[in-house]
Amino acid sequence: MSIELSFNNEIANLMYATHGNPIKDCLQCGICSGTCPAAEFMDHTPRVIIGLISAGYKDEVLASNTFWSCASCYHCSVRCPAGIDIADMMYALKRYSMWKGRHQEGLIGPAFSESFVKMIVNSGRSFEPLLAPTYIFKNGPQGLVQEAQTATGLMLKGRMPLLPKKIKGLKKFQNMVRRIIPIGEPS
Amino acid sequence: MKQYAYYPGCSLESLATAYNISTLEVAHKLGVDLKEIKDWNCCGATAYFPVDELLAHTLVARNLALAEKDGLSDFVAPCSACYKNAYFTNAYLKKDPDLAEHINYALEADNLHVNGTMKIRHLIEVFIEDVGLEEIGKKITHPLKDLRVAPYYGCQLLRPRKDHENVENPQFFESLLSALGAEPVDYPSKTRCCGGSLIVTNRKAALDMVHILLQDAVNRKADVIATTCPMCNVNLEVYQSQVNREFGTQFSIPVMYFTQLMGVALGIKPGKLGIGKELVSGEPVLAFAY
Amino acid sequence: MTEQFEPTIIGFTCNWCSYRAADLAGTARMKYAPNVRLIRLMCSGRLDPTFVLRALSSGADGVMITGCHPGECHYIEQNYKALRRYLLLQRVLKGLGIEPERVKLVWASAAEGARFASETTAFVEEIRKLGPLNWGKPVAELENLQEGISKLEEVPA
Amino acid sequence: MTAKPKFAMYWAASCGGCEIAVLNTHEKILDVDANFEVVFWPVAMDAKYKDVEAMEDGSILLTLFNGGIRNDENEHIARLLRRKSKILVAFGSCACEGCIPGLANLSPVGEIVHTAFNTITTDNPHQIYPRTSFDVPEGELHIPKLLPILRPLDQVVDVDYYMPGCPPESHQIWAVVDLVIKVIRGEAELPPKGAVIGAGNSTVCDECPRARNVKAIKEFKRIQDIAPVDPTLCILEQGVPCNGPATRSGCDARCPQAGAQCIGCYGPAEGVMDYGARLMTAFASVIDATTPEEIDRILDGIPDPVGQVYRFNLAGSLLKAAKSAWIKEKV
Amino acid sequence: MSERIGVYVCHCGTNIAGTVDVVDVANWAAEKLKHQGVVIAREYKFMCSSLGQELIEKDIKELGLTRVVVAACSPHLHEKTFRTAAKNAGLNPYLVELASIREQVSWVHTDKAVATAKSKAVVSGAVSRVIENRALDEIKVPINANTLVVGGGIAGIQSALEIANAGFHVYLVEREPSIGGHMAQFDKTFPTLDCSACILTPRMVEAGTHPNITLMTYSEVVNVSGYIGNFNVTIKQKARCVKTDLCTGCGICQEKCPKKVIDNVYEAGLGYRKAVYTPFAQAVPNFPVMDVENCIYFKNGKCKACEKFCPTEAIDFTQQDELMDVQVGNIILATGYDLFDATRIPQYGYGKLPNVFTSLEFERMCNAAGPTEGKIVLRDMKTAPKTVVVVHCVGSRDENYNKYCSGICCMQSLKFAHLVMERTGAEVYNCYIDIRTPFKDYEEFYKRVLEEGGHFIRGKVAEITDAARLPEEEGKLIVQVEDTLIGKQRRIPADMVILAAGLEPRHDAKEVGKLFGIACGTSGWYTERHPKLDPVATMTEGIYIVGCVQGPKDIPASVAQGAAASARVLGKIFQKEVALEPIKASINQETCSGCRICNGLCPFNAIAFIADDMVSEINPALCQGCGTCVAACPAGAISGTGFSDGQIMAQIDGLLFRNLEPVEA
Repeated sequence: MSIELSFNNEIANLMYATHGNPIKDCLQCGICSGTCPAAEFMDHTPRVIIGLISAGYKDEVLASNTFWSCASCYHCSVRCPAGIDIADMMYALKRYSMWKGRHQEGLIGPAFSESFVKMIVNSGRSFEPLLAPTYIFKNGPQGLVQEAQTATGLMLKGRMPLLPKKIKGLKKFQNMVRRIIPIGEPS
Repeated sequence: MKQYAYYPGCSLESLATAYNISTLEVAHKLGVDLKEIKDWNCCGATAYFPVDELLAHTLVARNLALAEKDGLSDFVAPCSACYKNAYFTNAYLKKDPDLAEHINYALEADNLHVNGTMKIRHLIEVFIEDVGLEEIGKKITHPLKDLRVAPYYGCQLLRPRKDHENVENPQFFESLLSALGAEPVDYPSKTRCCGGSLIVTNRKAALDMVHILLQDAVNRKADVIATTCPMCNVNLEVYQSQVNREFGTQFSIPVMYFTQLMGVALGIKPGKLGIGKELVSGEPVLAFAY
Repeated sequence: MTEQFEPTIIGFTCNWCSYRAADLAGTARMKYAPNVRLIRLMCSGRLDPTFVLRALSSGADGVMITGCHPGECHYIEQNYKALRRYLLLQRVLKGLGIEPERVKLVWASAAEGARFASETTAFVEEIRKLGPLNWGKPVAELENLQEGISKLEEVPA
Repeated sequence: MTAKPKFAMYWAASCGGCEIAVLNTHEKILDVDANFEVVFWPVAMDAKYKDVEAMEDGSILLTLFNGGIRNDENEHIARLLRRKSKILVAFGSCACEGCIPGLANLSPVGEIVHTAFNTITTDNPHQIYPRTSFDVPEGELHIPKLLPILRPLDQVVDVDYYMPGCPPESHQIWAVVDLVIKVIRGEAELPPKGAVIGAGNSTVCDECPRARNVKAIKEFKRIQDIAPVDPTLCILEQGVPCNGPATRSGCDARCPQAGAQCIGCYGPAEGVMDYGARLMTAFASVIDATTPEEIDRILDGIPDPVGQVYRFNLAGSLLKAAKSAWIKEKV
Repeated sequence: MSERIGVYVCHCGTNIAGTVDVVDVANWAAEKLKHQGVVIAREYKFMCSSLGQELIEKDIKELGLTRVVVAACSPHLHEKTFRTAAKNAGLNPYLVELASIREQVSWVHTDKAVATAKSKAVVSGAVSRVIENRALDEIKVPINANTLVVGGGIAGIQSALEIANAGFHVYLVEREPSIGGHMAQFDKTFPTLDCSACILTPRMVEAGTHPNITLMTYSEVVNVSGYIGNFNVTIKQKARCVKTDLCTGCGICQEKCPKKVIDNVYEAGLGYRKAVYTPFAQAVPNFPVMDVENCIYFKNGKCKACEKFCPTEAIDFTQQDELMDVQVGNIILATGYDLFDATRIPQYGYGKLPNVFTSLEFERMCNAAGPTEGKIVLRDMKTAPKTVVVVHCVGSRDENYNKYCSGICCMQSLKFAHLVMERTGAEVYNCYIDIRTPFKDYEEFYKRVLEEGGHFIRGKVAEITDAARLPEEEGKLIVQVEDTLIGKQRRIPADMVILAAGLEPRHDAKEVGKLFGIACGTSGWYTERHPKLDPVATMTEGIYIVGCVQGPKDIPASVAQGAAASARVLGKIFQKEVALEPIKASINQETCSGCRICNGLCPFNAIAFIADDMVSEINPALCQGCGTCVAACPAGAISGTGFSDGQIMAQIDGLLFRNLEPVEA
């Protein structure tokens, strides 16, 4: 027999280190959403998301851009009167939607995170210069121009090494990663 | 002399080289011995957690393990994001044995083992707590007289830790600036997020946040914004032009690493502090010192 | 022989919380292991380690000490004193070669009849696993003695 | 003149300190000779067991028996002297409660033998162990057999009085001998059987001159770890586990007066069933903490709890006494 | 002599007999425990029935029983019943022992054989124990008819008046120069909006002039000893520097005093007072006190203006603090609450942003006798606000500060909203999590404020800044909050913000609690004997708690508790004496070594150390009988009645059948 986990518990289970911090305790006071610097860019405020989770509205939650708009500034987390680490919960939601492969169209976040991790797995280091341009097109043509200007500016200031660094013990490093997530042999 | 395990983090090797060199210069001047961790890896900033929490912790743990292996007690990160990651992974390792077990299983593959016994410090803590403001004050040769500095704490230096003397209105950065002879500016958004982690994924939101910060700092007549984190720095500095374009503003306020300001006050040559690498020139700041 | 070992356990309860918990377990007709025989004290703070030693030395295989939850003591804070004695007593028992698990401290409020019942049953099981109180394996000691003595005998001249 | 009453003293499993303590009564020792006929005292004079066996039962008035029962010889003489004596006194901590030799009860006897004859500090290349009997041209020689555990005198024979201390204070010894002399002269009454003589009813603190307050200990330390030790303040209050509060008075608080903590050689106070239990509550009571973690941290300051609370009393303790009974049944 | 014991096994219908072979148990006891002195063992359908009791009484009389064991239900049910029965038959009630074979055996076990065996053990334990029982007599102590009331707020005043009016004497002790407490600072009281002063002042005056009340203001309790009926209380009368017997309260000294001091207590920092002052016009008593911290004379030895002008020469700079002892039988604690310190939430800007006020400040502002004569204005003391935001739950219902709901803030905030609208016509926004209006006419008041046009935003305020982003925000306070009902983050520009700060236990509640031997709960409020059935009594006999010391509550509730406690006190007084359970500990002075280990163990301060004899002593009336000291005495010098070592050791042996005669193998 299998037990049907409530959405609420599914998410809680995704918060490993904080032991599924108590989203059940939410009293819907809204201080998180009142605090959130990115609130106006979210289709649901963080409070609503918690409400939706507790009410089991999985689809609505996965369809929202809220957690992808979270800047992980943890301001909500420190102010929450119920002691909920909301930012951490946003991460959990990101993981959830990535694993389910379900998220709002046209979001950069998911793809970004994925390639960011790929890069790190392949080199052991992250490398902004590579990152940023990959996604400029998402910001439309004039975004491209801006980015280009910024980039050249940085280049001239010698703040953009041309080649990404790699760590020495890369092989072992990747073996280590393999023990947690299945990654293919590095190309 | 006490030795610290130094974890520069990726940005300090590319966009934030200035932070790195100024850090090392100042540390040297103050007799803080920073020993870079051998073959450290990226801590994942804010981009791992969306993929796999355990992996995120493991990658951080690897750096901790490397540092522990050197038998040093303090792990120092100049980047707030790196600091926050290290701080919490370390804390969880201590209080959650089976998390530690999972992680160590993975670390085995790299012949490493982590105990979570390190004390995780942000660079600014080390200067303020270990060296001490008095000590720093003694070594000041070029006080930053009348320089109005907006101290920018950002997020992860303070949060989600709640045990700071005051998470919402901290004062330690201000007191450091005063020790340098500068005039700290009290402005409302010193702990407000700059949107660093959104700059790529949600440019619009990020620029809006940057805009608010710059506006507040400028409204309170700051000559310069001082940062404790490469991410914040890049956001506030590199993207100023884009903010101006987006909101039709004319910001051109220098944004410097606190280590650069310390360096100047300690009489280190600007060149050795990476001053000149910024897009919004820091020259005006130097005028106060020389 | 396969007959399972039925431990004899002495339980100490405080008059205000745990004894009432036992009463509640009764009125609620909860079933639990019959191996524990209770002694009522006014407070877990009354528990003198001598009682435990006496019980163990008079044939009990285990001792269960119960009291109000920390902070809920009828006498304000006396159950903390019980806790301190208990922790030291366990260390001493260990030193004497008696499994410290044979003495267990359980907090149960007057409302926790169910807890009282389940903790009791659980404890009985633990003791059953440990087997009869064996004075730190004296049988082994006797063998050792033979061996020691025999050593005394069979030494080359 | 009528024959002097007979006096005997015997030394079983003990260090001999008790005998020295008797000598420490100085010239008073002569009064013993003056008032008693010393019939058996292996340390002081030559005597044969068979001579004692020859005496008629109850012919010895006073026997001071020191030492615990460790081997079959001890046991034999204990029973013998019991038969022959009117007043049998368990003399000194070993006879009363096992004392230091009693600590051996923590280990199986085989292990003890092994340790004694086969450790790094013992050069025993041929693994030679003593034998309980072997032949010599003159015939077969025997040495006593070790018993499984050491037992205080009263676990073997019926004891009239107990005289604690390691060793008993000389002035106390004299007081007791003096008392018996008075009794002989009909000038005094004997205390009720089973009484503890040559000691007080309270505990060492009663005689300790140190100032004491309400105690709240945040850390237990060894005395050598605190410098300087306050010469006027209660030692326990200074964080050193001092056994004074639970140890019978009578020694004039010698150790605390000399600046060291009491280690408990006078055993439990009047009416106490288990000495260690009293110390456990005593120490537990002064701990100033409420969380198990904190309490455990503080308790770590007592590295050897058993040695701390049962140093002199292990063989006499409730559990070990029960154990000896248990073993008797088994053997 | 050996005891004569009767054992009575109850069937309790089938409750016991259904699972336990009661007959077997009785026979077993009669036979196997004979050597212990069991002379009769009976079983009976219902021991607790009158017939069952008669059975016991009869045996006591006819068989001359000296001990009785009843194997039946839990002692908590019928111990009293059987003890009384014994008493009726002339046997000391404490020589009866109950063996619980229902709650602990028949109801919780199913196997009859096992249950019967366990019952035998329990009975055997009780028999061995009862032999060691000793006859005990209830301790009766006379009740001193005087009462001490600590705290002169409305709750304390109420208690004092109730008792005084009943004709008994009361000592009313108040820390501040005047009684009245927080209520004296308020303007209107919800929900009826009648003027606080109008209803409180008469009570204050009554208390101040009542022949049965000794008013001790500017005083503090420094020591409490004794026990119910016989407390000895030491009170410190702080130096007033004013001879109260000469002072007429004319107020000239205050007039003439040149030293202005910000009044942080009564005026909540909004107004000023002099160095010699009465906190407010209607103060009771109305003679002033000298604030030596600020008095110029005490600073530099000059001035003495007050002395010069005092018509009755009542000023006395040489006055010293005085200690006095009073004897009382009961004590009522009404020490009230502290207001949550709003500066602990920096993001609300209190102390930094001038126009952020606390509820108390606002109360003073509304008060016609207050610093602004009731005008609602900004810090500049003139500009009237056009928009006011009231922030609810400041420091309440919040893991980071206080977890509990402060209860009164909702109604208070509604009152503020009403007053603001009434007096300034400004727009008022209430930012709340939940509006809680549970009591009489409260919800109606909420309705009224809604009708008056108050705005309500459901959301916990995130932060308050003066950093404008939009033109309309210029020069305003901006309150950032999510309007949870529309799911939008809003920034509300306002001229004035009122923080409805929560209630907190007094900063020194813990120490004061120790002084009186009562405990604080997890949130720091004093713990009542029972949260529902005994809310004003405490675990310490003769000490009661009323008003906010027991938890946040409004005026009606405080007054009700004040009255309730005095009823309890009067009850005790009329009893003239109280009976104390004879379960007590006592110290054998012979064997006590004066090690003082027990001294720290008694939370009721029952153990005293007598330095002269170097021994400790227990006050039987203070002792609550927990037995902790008995278990702790390293010299075994402390013994406890009712639960003596002998009784418990015997019971252990009995339970383990060590009391049975050794069977010869």
